[in-house]
Order: sequence, then C-alpha cells, then structure tokens
Amino acid sequence: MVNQLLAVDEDKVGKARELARRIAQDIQREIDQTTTVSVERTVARLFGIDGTNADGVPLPNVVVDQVDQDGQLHRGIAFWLANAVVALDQPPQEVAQACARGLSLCSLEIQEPGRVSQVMEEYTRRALKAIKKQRDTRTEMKARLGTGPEPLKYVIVASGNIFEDVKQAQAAARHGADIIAVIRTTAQSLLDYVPYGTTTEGFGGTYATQANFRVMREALDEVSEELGRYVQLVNYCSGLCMPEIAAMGALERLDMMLNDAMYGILFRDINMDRTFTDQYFSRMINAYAGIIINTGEDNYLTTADAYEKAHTVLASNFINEQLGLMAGLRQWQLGLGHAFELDPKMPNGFLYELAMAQTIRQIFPNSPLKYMPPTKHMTGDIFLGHVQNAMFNLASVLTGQSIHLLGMLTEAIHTPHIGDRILSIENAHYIMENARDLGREIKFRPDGIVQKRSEDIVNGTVQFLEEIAAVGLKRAISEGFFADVKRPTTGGKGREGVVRKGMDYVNPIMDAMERELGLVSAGEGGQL
Amino acid sequence: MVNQLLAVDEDKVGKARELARRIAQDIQREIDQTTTVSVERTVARLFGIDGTNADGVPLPNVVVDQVDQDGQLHRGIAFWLANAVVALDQPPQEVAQACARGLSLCSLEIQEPGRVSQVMEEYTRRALKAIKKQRDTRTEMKARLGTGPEPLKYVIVASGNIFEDVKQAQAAARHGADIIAVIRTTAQSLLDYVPYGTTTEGFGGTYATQANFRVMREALDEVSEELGRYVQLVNYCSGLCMPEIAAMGALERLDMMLNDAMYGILFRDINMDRTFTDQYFSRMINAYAGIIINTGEDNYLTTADAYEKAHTVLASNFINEQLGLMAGLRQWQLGLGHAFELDPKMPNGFLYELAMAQTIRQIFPNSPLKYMPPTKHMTGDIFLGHVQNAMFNLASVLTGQSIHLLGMLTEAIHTPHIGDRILSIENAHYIMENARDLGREIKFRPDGIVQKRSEDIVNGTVQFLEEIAAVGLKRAISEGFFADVKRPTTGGKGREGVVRKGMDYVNPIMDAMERELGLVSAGEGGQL
Amino acid sequence: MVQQIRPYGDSWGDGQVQLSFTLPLPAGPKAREAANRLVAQMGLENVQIVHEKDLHGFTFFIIYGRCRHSVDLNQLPEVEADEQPMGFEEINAFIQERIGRRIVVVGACTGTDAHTVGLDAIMNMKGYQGEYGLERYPWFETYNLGSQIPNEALLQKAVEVQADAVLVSQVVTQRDIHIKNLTELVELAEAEGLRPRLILVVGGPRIDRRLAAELGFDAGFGVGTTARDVAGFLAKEVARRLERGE
Amino acid sequence: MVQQIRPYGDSWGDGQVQLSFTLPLPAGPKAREAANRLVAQMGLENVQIVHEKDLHGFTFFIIYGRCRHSVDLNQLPEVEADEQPMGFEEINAFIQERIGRRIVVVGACTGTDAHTVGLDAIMNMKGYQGEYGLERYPWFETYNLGSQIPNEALLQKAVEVQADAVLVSQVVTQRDIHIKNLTELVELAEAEGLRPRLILVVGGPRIDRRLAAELGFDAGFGVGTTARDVAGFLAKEVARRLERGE
Ligand code: B12
Ligand code: B12
Ligand SMILES: Cc1ncc(COP(=O)(O)O)c(C=O)c1O
Ligand SMILES: Cc1ncc(COP(=O)(O)O)c(C=O)c1O
Repeated sequence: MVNQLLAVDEDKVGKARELARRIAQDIQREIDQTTTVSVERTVARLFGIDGTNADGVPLPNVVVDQVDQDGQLHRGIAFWLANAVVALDQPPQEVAQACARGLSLCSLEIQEPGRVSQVMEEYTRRALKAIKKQRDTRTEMKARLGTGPEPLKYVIVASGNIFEDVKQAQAAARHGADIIAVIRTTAQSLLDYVPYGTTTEGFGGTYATQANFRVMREALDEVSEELGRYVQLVNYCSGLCMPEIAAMGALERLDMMLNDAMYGILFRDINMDRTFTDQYFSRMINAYAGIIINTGEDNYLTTADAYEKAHTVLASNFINEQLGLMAGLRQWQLGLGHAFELDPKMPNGFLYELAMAQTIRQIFPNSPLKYMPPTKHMTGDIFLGHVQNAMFNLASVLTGQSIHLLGMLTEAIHTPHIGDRILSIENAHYIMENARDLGREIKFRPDGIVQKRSEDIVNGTVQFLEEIAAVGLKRAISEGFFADVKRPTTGGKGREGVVRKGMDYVNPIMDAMERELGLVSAGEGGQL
Repeated sequence: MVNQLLAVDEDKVGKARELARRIAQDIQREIDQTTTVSVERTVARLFGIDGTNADGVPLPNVVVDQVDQDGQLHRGIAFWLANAVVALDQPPQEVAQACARGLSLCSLEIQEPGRVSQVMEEYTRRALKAIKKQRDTRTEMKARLGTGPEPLKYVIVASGNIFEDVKQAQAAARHGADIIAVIRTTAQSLLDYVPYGTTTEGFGGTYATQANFRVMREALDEVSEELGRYVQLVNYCSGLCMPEIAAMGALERLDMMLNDAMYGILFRDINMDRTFTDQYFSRMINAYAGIIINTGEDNYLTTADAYEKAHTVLASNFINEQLGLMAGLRQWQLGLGHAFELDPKMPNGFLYELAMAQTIRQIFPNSPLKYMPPTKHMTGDIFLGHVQNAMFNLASVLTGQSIHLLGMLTEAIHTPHIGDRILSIENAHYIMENARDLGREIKFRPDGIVQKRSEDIVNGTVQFLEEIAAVGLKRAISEGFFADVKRPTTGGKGREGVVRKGMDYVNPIMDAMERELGLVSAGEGGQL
Repeated sequence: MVQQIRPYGDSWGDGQVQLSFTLPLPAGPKAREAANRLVAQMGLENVQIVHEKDLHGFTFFIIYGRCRHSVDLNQLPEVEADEQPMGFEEINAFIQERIGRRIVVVGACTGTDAHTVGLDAIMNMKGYQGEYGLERYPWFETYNLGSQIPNEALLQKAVEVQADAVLVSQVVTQRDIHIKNLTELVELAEAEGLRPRLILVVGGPRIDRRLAAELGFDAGFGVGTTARDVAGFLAKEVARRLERGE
Repeated sequence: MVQQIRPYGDSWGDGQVQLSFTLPLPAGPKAREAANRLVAQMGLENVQIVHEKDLHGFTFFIIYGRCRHSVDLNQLPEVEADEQPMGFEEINAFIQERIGRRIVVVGACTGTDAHTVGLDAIMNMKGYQGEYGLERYPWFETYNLGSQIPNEALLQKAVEVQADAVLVSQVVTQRDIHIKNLTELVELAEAEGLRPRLILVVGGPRIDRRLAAELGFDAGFGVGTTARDVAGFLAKEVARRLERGE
C-alpha cells in the first residue's frame, strides 16, 4: 500500500526497533511496580463513580485522596471500594457519596475475600461491557458510513465554550473535515482532577469533561448521519489525568486521543514515574476501546530545530511505538506524530520535509501517522501562511500520511475563527484532489538530496537510540536529549501522586484488559 | 540543462517541427509580397519621424496615409521620404512636419536614384546604429548586473497612469520582481496609430507610447543599479501597430515583447494578411534588437478548454517557432507561451499540468518558455486563489520554466493592487526557493498518468498539425482550429491597410536587417 | 425584539474582522499610527496589526479587530429571496403559453470590453455549467453581436430586429468605466425613445441587482449566472408587460 | 498643508481596502444585505462582495471597498521613532560607566501561559536571530523562572533578588486573558508598594507600546524583539532613574 519512493535500509530500521524495545522494556519494568492517584481514580470512575462533592471536588478524587491519606492506596482503590460495597451493600457511586459525607473506607471492616473479588469482577465486567458497546457502535458506524479518504482532514475547535465549539465543529464537518479535535483549555493538563459538567469558559481551548465529550459526540453523530460520513472526535489524553480521560473517552466514544509517553514530562514538567505509569494504563484503555492515539513528537520541533533534531522525532516514534505495543495498542492504533516545521526560508526545505515524511511513512507502513502543520514559522502574514499550509498539504498527500492536521492561516494570531477553518479545508481539499496520485507517479533519485537526507535521518536515529539505550530513557530525558528540555528524574509535578504497589495490590480492570488484549506479561511487549 | 523527467518521442517532435515549417513557409511566401500601413509607418519612425500634427495625429500616420491615399504606397514610404529629403534638402522629420502643413510627397519631382538610395542608406544606418546601441547597453547591463534565477518573476503594472505604474514597478522590483510588464489600456490594439507622449488615463492598462516606454525604462534602470540586478521591461508588440511598437521598443530598450503570429487574428479579429505581414517585420526588429518575444498561446485556454485543447497550444508553439525563425529570431528569443489553466476541480489536474509544462520544456530546451498563471478559474476567493498560484509556482520551478508570470490572488477582481503584487512575489519566492531543486530529484513513472498524458499531447499535436498542413493555416483558422474562434480569411480589422508590394517596392530597413540577420531569402527559414 | 448581528469569529458577538490595505507611507511608527487611526474611524476596536510589510515608501498592513457596528436583523428589509428558477422546458412552455411568440434578444459586450466568455455563456448554444445558452431555447431568438460594440450599434440592431430585450455584458470595471458605458446606454435609449419598449439587462462579475437598478436597468446578473436565470426573468417580464399592455 | 492619507490600491487616494468576516446568518440576500450595511457603517463605498461562502447557518464574505476615511499626515503626533539601538558591547559599556553595577532582572511567563520560547529568546544565553540573550550580557544578572508562574511568585522573587526589572511574557490572549493577568500584576505590585522601584516590562506577539502603557507598564515589546532592544531600554531606564535619584 505504501509507495516506496525512497530506499530505506531495513536492517537499520530493525536495529532501531530493537533498541527502542530495550529502552521501553526498562521503563515497563518500573511501571509494573507502580500505581498513581490518577490510575486509581480511573478505576473508581470505571466502577461508576461520577459527580462531585459539595465543594465541587470530583468524587473519584474524594475516594482516592481519602485512601491515599490513610496510606492505603498501595492496595488499590478497587479493593477498598469493593470492600465497602460488600460492607454497606451499596453500589460504588453511593459509597462515594457517603465518603463525601464523611465515611472512611479504610475504617470499614475487611470483608470476605471471595465476596470482595466477586464484586470487583462484577463492576469490571460492567465497565468493560460499556466500553465494548461504544467500540461496537463505532465499528458499526464506520462500516456503514465510511470515513473520508486519507490524509484525513483534522481540524481543531477551541472557542472555550462547548456550545460554540459544536456550531463550529458541525460547520467544519459539513465542509469536509473528517476529524474534530476539541482543544483543551490552557493548563488543564496540570489539574490533578477532571472538571465536571458542560463548560463555557476556557482560554485557548475548552475544558475536557465527560459531559463536554458527550455533547460533542452527539453533535458529530448527528452530522455524521446527515453527511453519510463518520466524523471522528479527538481530545487530550494527557497531563495529570491521562488514564481518567482515557476512561471518559472510552465511555463517550471518542475516536482518537492525543496520548504520548513522554509529552507530559517534557512539556508540562510532570514527574517521570507519574507519566510513565499513567500512560501505560491510559493506553491500555485506549487499546481496549479501539481508540487511535496521536503521539506528540511534533512538539519537539517547537522548541528544538526541525532540521538538526529530525532524528529525535523518529527515535521518539520508535519508543512510543514500543511502549504503545506493550500497553496493548495495535499498529493501526498508533498515530505516531511528526511535523512540517522547517524554516520556510531554508533553501530546498521542501525536499527535506518530503524526505522526513516519506521516511517515517515507509518505516511505519501500518500506522496511521499524524502529520502536523507548520506552526512555529507561521507569522501574521496570513497570505504567506496559507501558502505554507498548501505546501504542507501537498507533502502530506504526496507521502501518503494518514491523519492530517490542517494548518490555519491565522496560526500566529488566534485559535481558529470559523472562517479560517473553512479556508483551510478548501486549501487541503483542492490540493489533495488536484495532486491525489502524485505519490504513485514519482520516485526520488537514488543519489539525490531527498534520499541522502533520509539516510542521514535514519543513521542519526540509530545512533541516538544507542545513546539512550546506554544511559536509559530517564537519564536521557534528564540530560536534555529531547526537545532541548531537561527534566530531573525525580522532580516534576504530580510526583506525590505516585504510589508503589503493595504485594496485595489489585487492579481488576487492568488485569482484565491485559488478559483480553493478550498481554501475557507486561514488560514483555505486545503484538505487532 | 533541461531535466528529462519524461520520455518524449524525438521522432514525433521532428515530424511536428517539419509540419510546422511547411505551414509557416506557405504563409511566409504570402508575407514576402505584402506590406502594410503599419510596416511603412515603422520605416518612417525609424527614419526619425516622431510627434503629431496639430490635430494630434502622429506624423508617421500623416505621411503614410498621404502616400496611401495617393495610391503610391506599393513603392514603400522609404522611397518617398528619401525622395523628399533629397528634393527639399531637409531631414525626414522636417519633411513630415511639412506634410502636416500640406506638402504632398508624391507631387515632388522624382530625384536621381543614386542620391535617393544614398539617403535611404544613410537613415537606415542611423536607425540600425541606434538600435544596436540599445542592444549593447542591455548586453552590458545584463552582464554587469546579472538577472535573477529562472523561473524569472514577471509581474504586471496596469494602473492606467504611467507615473503610478513607475511607483508600483519599483516597489515590485525591490521585492524581487525580475520583469515588469506595463499592460496596455483596453483596446489600444485596435488603434491604427500609436498615441504620443506620456499618459495618465488608461483603463485596465496604460497606453503604450514611446514616451511611456522611456519613463519606465529609466525608472527600472535606476532600480536595477540600486539592486545590482537587471530588471527587464515588457510591453505589447501586438495589434494594428505591431512593427511600430517593435521599433519603439527597440529604441527605448524594452527587453521583451508580447508578440504572436496569430493572436491579433484570433483575439482582436484583425485581418490575417495584415497580421502575418506585420508580425514578420515586427519580429525582425525584435530579433535585431535582441528582444525576447512572448507568444500568446495561453490565451487559447481562456476561451477553449485547457484539457481538451492542450495540443492546440503545443501546435501553435511549433508554428510560432517556425515563423519566428523565419523572421530572424533565435531560439533564445522565442518565449513560447503556455498556461496553467486546468479546472482546479479536476482530479489529478496537477499531474496533467506537470505533464504539459514538462513536455513543452523538453521539446523547446533552448527557448525561454513563458508560463502563464491560472486566470480563468480564479474566483473572488482570494485565499484559494493564492493557493492555486502556489501550485502554479511549484509546477514552474519543478519543470524549469523560464519566464514566469506571477498569478495574482485578486485576478478575478481587479488589475493588481500594489499589495497584491508583493504577496504574489512572496508566494513565488518562498516556493521556488523551498523547492528549488525538486526537478532534479524526481522522475515520472514510465507507465504513469503524467507520461501517458504527455504522449497524448504530442500525438494530438502531430495529428493537428497534419490537419492544418492539409488545408493551410489561414483556412484552419477560419474553421476555428484555435481557441474555438473562427475568423474569415478575408475579413477582420485593418484589412484596408494591407498593400501589395510593387515591383519597385523598397524597404531599406528590412533589407538591411535581413542581411545582417542572415535571412538569405525569407520564406526559406532562419537558423536555430 | 432587537437582534443585533455582528461578525462572528469564534463566539457570538465577538465582531471579528480581518482587513488588509496599503498606506502610501514608509514603514514605521508613523504609518502604524495612521493605520491605527484609520481602522479606529472604521469603528474597529481591539485592533491588532498582525503584519506590516515595508514596500519602500508604502506599507502593507494585515489587521484584525472587533467591529463595533452591528445590524439589527429585524430592521433588514425583507429582501426578495432568490426565486426558485424555472427549468428549460418550463420556460419554453411558459413563453409558448403566455406570450405565444419568440422573445427576441440582442446582446453585446459594449464599449471597449472584449470579454465575450460571460456573454457567450449566457447566449450561445453551449451555455455554462451544464446549462444550455439562450440560443438553444426554441422560444428565444438571439443575436450575439460579440465584443467591443458601441452602444449606438447595439441599439440600432435592437430596433432592426424589434428586440424585446438588450443584454449587455461589462467585465472591465477599472476606474468605473462600466458605469460610464452603462449610463450612456440608458441615456441613449431614452433619448431615442426606446427605453419603454426595451428590457435592459446587464451582466458581469461586478454587477448585481442593486447596481443595475441604480443605473436604470431592469435587471442585473453577477457571478455564476446561467441562461436559465436570464431566460426565466425575461419570460416573466415580457409576460408581465404584455398583460399590462405596455 | 493638509495631507490626507488614504489606503492605496493602485493610485493615490483610491482608498482600496480588503476585508473578510463571517456573519452568523444563512447565506442569501439577507446576509448579503447585512454585510453591505455593516461595511457601509465602517465607511466603505463602492463595496464589492467578491466572495460569499455558505457555511450552513453562517456566511463567509470577502469584500473590497473604498475607504471614505482619511488621516491627515500633519495631524499625526510625532511618534517617537524606533531609536537606533545600542549594540552588545555598547550596552555593557554604558551600564559599567553609568550605573556601575549589574542590572538585575527576573522574568517569567505568568498565569497559565506556558509559551517559554519568546521569553527564552530574550533571556537565555542562546538568544534569537543571531542576537545573544540577556544571560550572556556580563552586566546583567538574570533569573528566568519559566512557565506558568503566578504573579505573586514572580514579585516575591523580584524582592528576594532585589531586581531592577521584571520581564513578563504573555502569549495566550484569547478572551483577553493577558489583560487580566497583566492588570493583576500591576495592581499587586502597587498594593505591595513595589511599583516605584521596579521597571515593569511586558512582551509577546500581541503586545505593543501602546497597550503596555495603557496597562501601566514601563515598556512593551512585540514580534521580532531581540535581547538587544530590551537590554538597551533597561540600561537607559535604570540610568535615568539613578540620575533622577528615584
Ligand atoms: C478570459 C479573460 C480575458 C480574455 C478574454 C477572452 C474572451 N474572448 O472573452 C483576454 C485574454 C482576451 C483578456 C483580455 C483583457 N482582460 Co481579461 N480577463 C479574463 C479572465 C481571466 C476571465 C474572464 C472570464 O472569461 N470569466 C468567465 C466568465 C464565464 O465569467 P463572467 O465574465 O463573470 O460571466 C458570468 C457572469 O458575470 C455573468 N455575465 C457576464 N456577462 C453577462 C451578460 C449578461 C447579459 C448576463 C445576464 C450575465 C452576464 O454570467 C456569466 C456566466 O455566469 C478575467 C479574470 C477572472 N478570473 O475573472 C480577466 C479580467 C476580467 N480581465 C481584465 C483586464 C483588465 C483585461 C485587459 C483589459 C488587460 C489588458 N489591458 O490587456 C484585456 C483587454 C480586454 C478588453 N478589451 O476588454 C481584468 C478586469 C479588471 C477590472 N475589474 O476592470 C480581469 C478581472 C483580470 C485582472 N484581474 O486584471 N481577458
Ligand atoms: C510553540 C507554540 C506552543 C508550544 C510552546 C512550547 C514552549 N515551550 O514555549 C506548545 C506546543 C507547548 C503550545 C501549547 C499551547 N498553545 Co501555543 N503556540 C506555539 C506557536 C506555534 C509558536 C510560539 C512561539 O514559540 N513563537 C516564537 C517566539 C520566538 O515568538 P514570541 O513568543 O512572539 O516571542 C517574541 C516576541 O513576542 C517577544 N516576546 C515574547 N515574550 C516576551 C517577553 C519579554 C519580556 C520581552 C521583552 C519580549 C517578549 O520577543 C520574542 C522574540 O522576538 C504559536 C503560534 C505562532 N506561530 O506564533 C502558538 C500559540 C501561541 N499557542 C496558542 C495556544 C492557544 C496554545 C494552547 C493554549 C493550546 C491548548 N489549548 O492546548 C497550548 C497551551 C500552552 C499554555 N499553557 O500556554 C495560540 C494562542 C492564541 C491566542 N492568541 O490566545 C497560538 C497563537 C496558536 C493558535 N493560533 O492557536 N504552543
Ligand atoms: C500528546 C499531547 N498532549 C497534550 C497536548 C496539549 O497540551 P496540554 O498539555 O496543554 O493539554 C499536546 C499538544 O500538542 C500533545 O501533543
Ligand atoms: C500576444 C499578445 N498580444 C496582446 C495581448 C494583450 O491584449 P490586447 O490585444 O488588448 O493588447 C496579449 C494578451 O495576453 C497577448 O498574449
């Protein structure tokens, strides 16, 4: 399916993959011994706990914080909830409401293990069933309505108000957008809870809440049926609440999630152990829910130089791939990220962009690559910006990318206005149809600039992965290997929410998913 | 030098050239027996006649009309002027002024042939010397200052006011324009005289006058020295005054001229004999002056469909080439025209555009091809239009075009505003630098869409030329072979200005140029 | 109820507008100040000069701002909606029945205008965007005079063939040359006493109803017009005049 | 002499302006009429709606028109010209000589803003567009606190290190969040009595002098700023204050 416009050395690719696997396994071994407040809140959510206490604190936080303060989280919230369910003969939601009124979970008498297990199994079964139902609905709708041709046109809405977002998302879909991403409000990633209910007040984005997910999914279902094309929904499974958002997205039928193994560490200064542990469970849920993840390597190029640091993007793609596979994701769920971020003033820059995009395309032939538009070098010159986006659109269709984030001519000015989005869709539509089969028509010269650049990137990647493997991923990050950013191995936000699993730790949801996803033993890697 | 991205069948190209040569020779035989009022006015101008009579009628018209009314033009104006110069012992300009006051040239006594010849030789020598001087100046300036890299960025100014044009031309040059074309006011082409002096009132363009040529050339010389880059000047050597404008351009150092063998017939309904005769002398002057012509095949696609009628463009390129060579132009002076005019909604349209542009490029490797931007399918959507222009810019640099007319985002709205032009230059500059060597990097698949389309165009062209050769060019035009336009062989404007040469006809300028250009006998074709 | 309509960027009432223009001033704080004052006079607030390009003696600006003005939806006149147009068959049937003879039209690109593609799209067989041109309508008799026709010649032909309608195309609009041409045509028709018995129609990419009416035409057609729109209008208008006995 | 400046399309005084916006109305004659009225209120004449796109319930317009307004060149205040900035060496020499001690600056992206690239471009070693950052200046002592710093924390640090100046970066401006943040900072500094002894500087792509002054800052820097611009300003400002004994 993928056009072989370049020669890519399969031995080197194999080597890179093997190095990445070793790097990922080191991390995975640590992950297997750790849980976090967010992982536990996710279990609580999947057991049916929702809503807030009188102060507006979400009930999953109420129960987990309580057990954490009692120093009992190493056993897993599932145990404490199930124990309470048995003790009080009330469902988890009522237990949580009781906690909000003062009930202490760890003060309840420990119940008969068999009955507790039974309760855990029962609520796990319900949770998985709900997720599966949404997955089946998606499968049915995609089959019945179809999706647009790749590259899929992906646009963002970010008005801050979910109801304005809906109008704009529907207008965009009607004009050809295949995927709608609701951008999250500034700094939600650092909130150690997920806000509740529909919201109308965000800055640079709209709060990710379960209610907002539902509102937008309904609006897109409506427009999908109207258009006879399944319009996909994206949000951010990232930050301090990664796995919780995965659970919300699974329940509300999101189709894609921004979800990266390292983004939180690098760009939000979140603690490493916290991030790695959270990403594992979040990915497992995404895997189970049939959600496609979008990794965030494009972000490296907003702080580091796109020409000099191209190999760091590819290396990170390999690492994200391995950590993803280990969490149960399949190749078709790995929307590995890269970006069109070379300085437009660079002579022959377009050739280097093509080299990068085509190389990644050939290395991950079965993954729905996520290609990001120019952002860093966009300026207030909206006319030139629109042309930069045109070249990006061309690069994308020429190299056969999958998930194509439309560049906005107003990138340097504001989050997109309704008209900007339509102009971008028209730009992409024109170019992608007008040059639809260009990628089948050409080959790059074996001794040319593009081929040479591709080889340099692959060589640089292998060497870079060797260096990381030598010191380990955590130290590599702490030494600024990625994105020109250094993060201390033991610092960062959310560190206090990391808990070492006890001998008696139990997470029935994770266990069930691992079983169903065929993850015989985590840390040993998944399946391609 | 030209990249061979496609396979072009050299035999077929040879055959097409041979057919075109036969078609052109038929026409050339007729041309050799004909003169026109415009040809004669050109001789008068080159003998130094300028200015107007009291009613504003240009003096070249005054003298030629007088002789024509006396039925004596078949002898050539040169003879009558030289005769008067000898008779009155006054230079041609004073003779002309006397005519304006009532002197009748044909009433003067016929002078001694030797002295008349001597006078003709003297004024011919002066005219050729003046032209040569401008040619040498251009050669010197181009060598000293250089020109931009190809594709050369060509923009138009068209304010109607030569002094506003100057401001805009200088601004454009300072932003990277290599070539400035001053668009002519609506319908000047149908004036059977050239207006006099600087002008400030045109519609959709500015009058082509010798004074306006001079004003603009001076302004561009100034900016050329400032920038260290020779900025070229273009005007229209077209319409009822083709050879006169050629003479004016030669004297004022224009660098390029829109000049086509058939445009006037097809698009201005000018009489065929008039056009063919005028184009011959006009081209000879351009040849002598070292001016590059730009042919007008792009215009076919404004009335005919660009996909269906691509072969008519290529066929016309061959005919223009042969008629040009027969008039003394060299390959490097033949800016053969074509255009990016496919419907942007056509699937894979860009591939067809590339096929056309690359095919023409390979067939005329030594000619400075003139590539026209999208015009017909531009709309009021300036943003999408800017992107259409971007794709055109890419096609141009990829296929190695020479003279690149920048598309304007406001093409469907108004003649360019000063800001539009700058946006277009930035668009082209970005793309041409960013994809500078793309044409060296790729090859088209031998069994692909692009190759196939190229073959179809070449085959269509050969067949089309065969059909034209069978009926002759004039009948072909009368039957609507080109541009979906039919023109009667004996109709059209300016027909009354066509005069059959007498046995005693003399045109010393033409004779001298033919000699110097090595045109042993016209009708036998020039040199490659 | 007042319903104030403002431009919409990404939320109701935000008034967001983009604009661009060039000032004949060298780039710098003075040009910027002049730009700011101009857009303030236009009624924009929260003005952002997002791009400023030095054109040597001129400065090109790209600006975003919030438009203070608004339009009350309820104060907008009930603008006549684009009528559901009749089809080819329907129009011919209508003419046959209600008029009973062919409608005669004469068309031209007048003045120095040589842009025939638009007029041909309306008048010639082939038509435009899949719609036949007037020539193809059995109940129309058409004369397409082509390009660069003086107003006098056009009216003369109209008289000669006893035309019901005159179709004028005007594409070049620089320095308002079309306004001059079109005004002249109306005046000429009036001077010659032809105005009452001719339906005057003008078309072109910069033409709309409003402008056509202002200039004294009976109808104006812009971008994207097809022969069907014109044929339908003419059929109804001729019928109306017949009925009124005009 | 009055010198009326108008936008320039292709001739003096033609007033040509391009604009685009979306109206929250379905496409059709009503939306068109609303668009026409809006641009008329803005003072545009000869209005051409050159493009109109139906966004289902919304309509996007591209419009050209002639701006009736003008600005009298002679009425423009002598806007202070962008001063010829000092160079790296010159600035250091100036501080050494006129101030005699290092200038202390504390910088941060405040509030929820995490866009550090701009502030880093000014403060860090590496700098921007070939110009060193403040950290590289021997006569500056710099503290870059990074992203998402609350205003309180920033001022606290300023007090702690006895800063001369506080550098704030604000990139996110949606719903005027930057105005809120910046106003809060000034109020806080005033409430704590720090305002007189601190030079408050703000930067970001949507910041300019005018806005900075309005919000009570001593300077504002926008797109394309380099450390040199900031260093030069601070050197002169600290020197000026020293001389006045502030
Ligand atoms: C093709 C073209 C030409 C061709 C014309 C060939 C021909 N035989 O028509 C050629 C190359 C010869 C040409 C020449 C010139 N052109 Co020209 N041309 C164009 C172009 C690219 C397309 C016009 C077109 O064919 N559109 C397609 C038709 C179908 O659309 P339309 O005309 O709008 O018609 C539709 C409606 O308006 C309406 N309509 C039109 N007429 C009528 C009449 C009636 C009765 C009705 C009911 C409806 C109707 O229905 C039509 C179908 O929907 C435009 C730019 C553009 N993209 O629009 C420039 C353009 C129109 N040209 C322009 C100019 C300036 C010229 C020249 C004057 C330049 C010069 N100085 O040499 C010359 C001279 C021509 C002259 N004397 O008039 C300018 C006009 C600027 C202005 N607003 O004043 C334009 C806008 C380009 C530009 N930006 O500079 N041109
Ligand atoms: C890179 C980038 C990011 C990176 C930031 C990485 C980092 N560590 O900085 C990442 C990917 C993390 C990011 C995230 C977001 N971003 Co962002 N981002 C950008 C982008 C592409 C480039 C900004 C940049 O680095 N410019 C280069 C620097 C050098 O320029 P600069 O900031 O203007 O700085 C110069 C001057 O302004 C000045 N200056 C700046 N600060 C200071 C301070 C002082 C004291 C002085 C003197 C001068 C000065 O000097 C600098 C050098 O000349 C812009 C779009 C664009 N092309 O501008 C969007 C953009 C700024 N981001 C935007 C948004 C909305 C976000 C998010 C909120 C989106 C979301 N909801 O997730 C998030 C959250 C970030 C947050 N919490 O603040 C919007 C802001 C819209 C608005 N006007 O409100 C933009 C405009 C994109 C868009 N159109 O939507 N972003
Ligand atoms: C993986 C990932 N997560 C999250 C974000 C968004 O940022 P924030 O952390 O502010 O939600 C991005 C931004 O592009 C991303 O790539
Ligand atoms: C060869 C040639 N002559 C002349 C013109 C210009 O038209 P006009 O005849 O109005 O001068 C063109 C237009 O593109 C052209 O290609």
